[in-house]
Amino acid sequence: MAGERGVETVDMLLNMGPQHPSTHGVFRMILKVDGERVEDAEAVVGYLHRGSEKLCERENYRQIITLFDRLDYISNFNNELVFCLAAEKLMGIEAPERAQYIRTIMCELNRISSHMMFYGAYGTDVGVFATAFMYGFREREVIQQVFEAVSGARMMHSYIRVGGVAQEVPADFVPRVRAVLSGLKRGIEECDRLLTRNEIFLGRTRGIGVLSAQDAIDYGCSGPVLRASGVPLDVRAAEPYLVYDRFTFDIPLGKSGDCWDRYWVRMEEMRQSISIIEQALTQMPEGAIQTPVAKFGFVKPPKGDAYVRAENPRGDFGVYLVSEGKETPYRVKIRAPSFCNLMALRQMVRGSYLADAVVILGSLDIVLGEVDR
Amino acid sequence: MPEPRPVRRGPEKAEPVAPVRPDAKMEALLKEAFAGFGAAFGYAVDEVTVTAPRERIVEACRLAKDDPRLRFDYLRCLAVTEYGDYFQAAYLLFSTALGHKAMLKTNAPKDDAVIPSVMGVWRGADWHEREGAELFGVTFAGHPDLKHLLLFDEFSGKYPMRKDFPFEETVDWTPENDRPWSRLPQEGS
Amino acid sequence: MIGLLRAMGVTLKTMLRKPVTVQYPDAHLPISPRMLGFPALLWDSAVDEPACVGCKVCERYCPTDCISVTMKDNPLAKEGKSTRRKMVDDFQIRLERCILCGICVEVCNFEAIAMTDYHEQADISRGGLLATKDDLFRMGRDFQQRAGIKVTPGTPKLEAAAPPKEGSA
Amino acid sequence: MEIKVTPDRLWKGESLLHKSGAPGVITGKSDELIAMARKSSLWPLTFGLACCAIEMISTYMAHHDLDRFGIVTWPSPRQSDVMIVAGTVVKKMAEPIKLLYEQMPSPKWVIAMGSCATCGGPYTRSYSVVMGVDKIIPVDIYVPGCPPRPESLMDALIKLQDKIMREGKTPRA
Repeated sequence: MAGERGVETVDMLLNMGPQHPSTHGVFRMILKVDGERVEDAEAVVGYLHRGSEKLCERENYRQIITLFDRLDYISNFNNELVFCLAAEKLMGIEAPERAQYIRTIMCELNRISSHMMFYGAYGTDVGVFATAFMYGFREREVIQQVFEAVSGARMMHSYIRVGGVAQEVPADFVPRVRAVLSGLKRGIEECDRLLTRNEIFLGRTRGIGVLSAQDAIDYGCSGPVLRASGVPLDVRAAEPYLVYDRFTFDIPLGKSGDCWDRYWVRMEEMRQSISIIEQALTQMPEGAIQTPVAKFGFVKPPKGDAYVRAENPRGDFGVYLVSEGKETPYRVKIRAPSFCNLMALRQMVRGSYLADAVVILGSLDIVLGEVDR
Repeated sequence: MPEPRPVRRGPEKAEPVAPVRPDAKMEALLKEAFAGFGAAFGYAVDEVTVTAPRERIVEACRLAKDDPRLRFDYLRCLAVTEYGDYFQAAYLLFSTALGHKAMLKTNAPKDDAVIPSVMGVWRGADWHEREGAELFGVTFAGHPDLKHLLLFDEFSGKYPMRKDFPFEETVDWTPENDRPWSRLPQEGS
Repeated sequence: MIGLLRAMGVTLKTMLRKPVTVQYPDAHLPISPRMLGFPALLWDSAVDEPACVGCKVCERYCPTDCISVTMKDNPLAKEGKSTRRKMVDDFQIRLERCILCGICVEVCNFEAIAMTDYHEQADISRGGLLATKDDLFRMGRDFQQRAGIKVTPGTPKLEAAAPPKEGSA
Repeated sequence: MEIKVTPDRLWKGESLLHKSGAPGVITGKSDELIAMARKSSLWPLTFGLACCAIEMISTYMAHHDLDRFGIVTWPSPRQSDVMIVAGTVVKKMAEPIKLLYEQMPSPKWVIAMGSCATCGGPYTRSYSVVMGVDKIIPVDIYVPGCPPRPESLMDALIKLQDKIMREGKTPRA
């Protein structure tokens, strides 16, 4: 085709990934570029398709928790929680109150650690090579040590059970979490100073990858991506699960739906999570941590289907569970937030500069483990 | 100093929680809205399910989205499930404006596994449908680009999520099937 | 100018801060007492026999099928020295496939298996990652000594926290 | 501070270097010296597949800091020596991994990190997972664990350095 000055131009196809330092895992993007402009983008996923949903059909409810740990491998507690909530919903039971508080605290801590991971990775995407990563991981490591003290594992906890949690928290749990929180407050401030108002960072992210509220809803986006576009949908507030209706917290909303808003929403969410944890620590009652059913793991939900969703760090993580009344579920469908957020990538990347494609992808904060399952 | 083992056998919650039932108002509303569809109604714990015939599923979805009383503008999930001799697609809906939820379902027999695509209603149905098509072999008629999403060409014609697709056998390590290259000096590739 | 000074101030402050790095081969990050390392078999030193009776429950519940167990009659039981009528004949854990979930410990009725703090088990061959019965007892005894676990038949199951493990540093 | 002694089945603390009398002077065969140079600047390819990648990143970061070992990540296979396969290798990813391995210059080493890369781990029964990266490329060190702690990975790297020294000592066939 002839360009403006009568020069013949051809569209170039540019392949990014599956091994690319800035694709956050094994993700492939085929970009159709016209000079520096991206005309179209096609996401190719499936490089980490491990067949978790199929494997769930042969394992019992206790064993499946280990598979759910490995879906969104940055927010393991949240994943376990959703599956356990789904099974509990089908069985019509509820975890004891103390267990619910422990779950809340762990999930919110995990949200912070996940956003810290995002902070580091996003800094790298924008060009602050290792510095942001170093700061993000310094905070993350402290949280992981708490996780290890509670569940015994740094990442794959298998701590939340159907009907409760696996074991009582250690004796020094409350003071320790409080100490971690006060450290985190300082850490978040430091991270904030490093990046948030940085002029180069603003230049790279302001007005880039704008997603309108209408589009975000239409694509089924959720989590910070949706809220950055100004839609106040947070499952913790819209359909309170656990004990979230007892806490007061804000839902940070973006204005324009650009990359900076998505970043800012996450930074604010960390502060909100800290406040939620503080409230939970004060309110946490004594008592049992498991219902009798959780002790032995012989979970057999009655026949039926249920859908449960919860607010993961990446958005609205849902499980559609179909049971036939056996020891293994009949069908588990996982609605992964990154999977749905990634659908909107094409819309956002179109028309932007090539260099911004990485920034936009980074701002979605995808985890391929749950995109591909 | 060993940390004492905290053994706590506190009072356990023995009384069963009252069964969760969906909102009666929602049920009445759905029954009224989907009156002309020949739809069946049911429950999925706390949600009302509406099973519409698959010929009219797009129409039903559009109604669910556009009806001012329902306004289901957010597709939470689209799950395909294989039952005995039919496939079921469940459309899990949510309204961001009104904050309520419902479940729409439709069935397709196995020998004619075609369900009309709802991509025209919610663009978010795109990848869910592609996934259902490659894992279960359900054709979503009208989808613009129904190619492989998660799998690759080797799986063409094979649908791993179906119940008759076997699991792999594990291969344990034995000295015979060990790969001895780790003990050899490196060679150029 | 002020910005420059402020930046220098940040640099100076960061320079004077204590590093968080742990010098690994010499030191180790603190290990939690509950840490899930590779599982190992415990030894009942009162009767001087393994606590495991080879009931295969862990083999059935292992999500990755990494355990294989066989059972035999216990010669000590005939002599009346032991209350265990059966004992473990062979026990293998394929550490390569173990995902450290702790299900085997949870389901064990005899307190015979425990998650140790062993985790640095890299090897140049997959064969080295096949833990035989002897390996497991060696790991288990070492861990038992360090953590001070005593196995007595008939004790209630571990309720909450695993006994503390001797991490370093 | 107590020194953690890891149970080591392979090498029993064999001294690999010949120390001469003068301080700071090491003499050895050229192969050994080359091996020493190689082992002291291992550049792993930044290449994370799944969950283990997070622990791998943790290892590079402040608390563990792999730079101390002369290990610097490199985003291109053309200049890397080590490939740390951190995560599940699925069939769709097998070809790209092979390609990456072939792009790396020799000598090169591969670490299979975590049980997925070693043998499929929790996904051995899955229809789309390669049961161990050693089905497609040669592996030098297997690290068990799911995911291995950063210390396990560092231990594996130290063992790899040992192995490189041993390769330097053994004459090539």
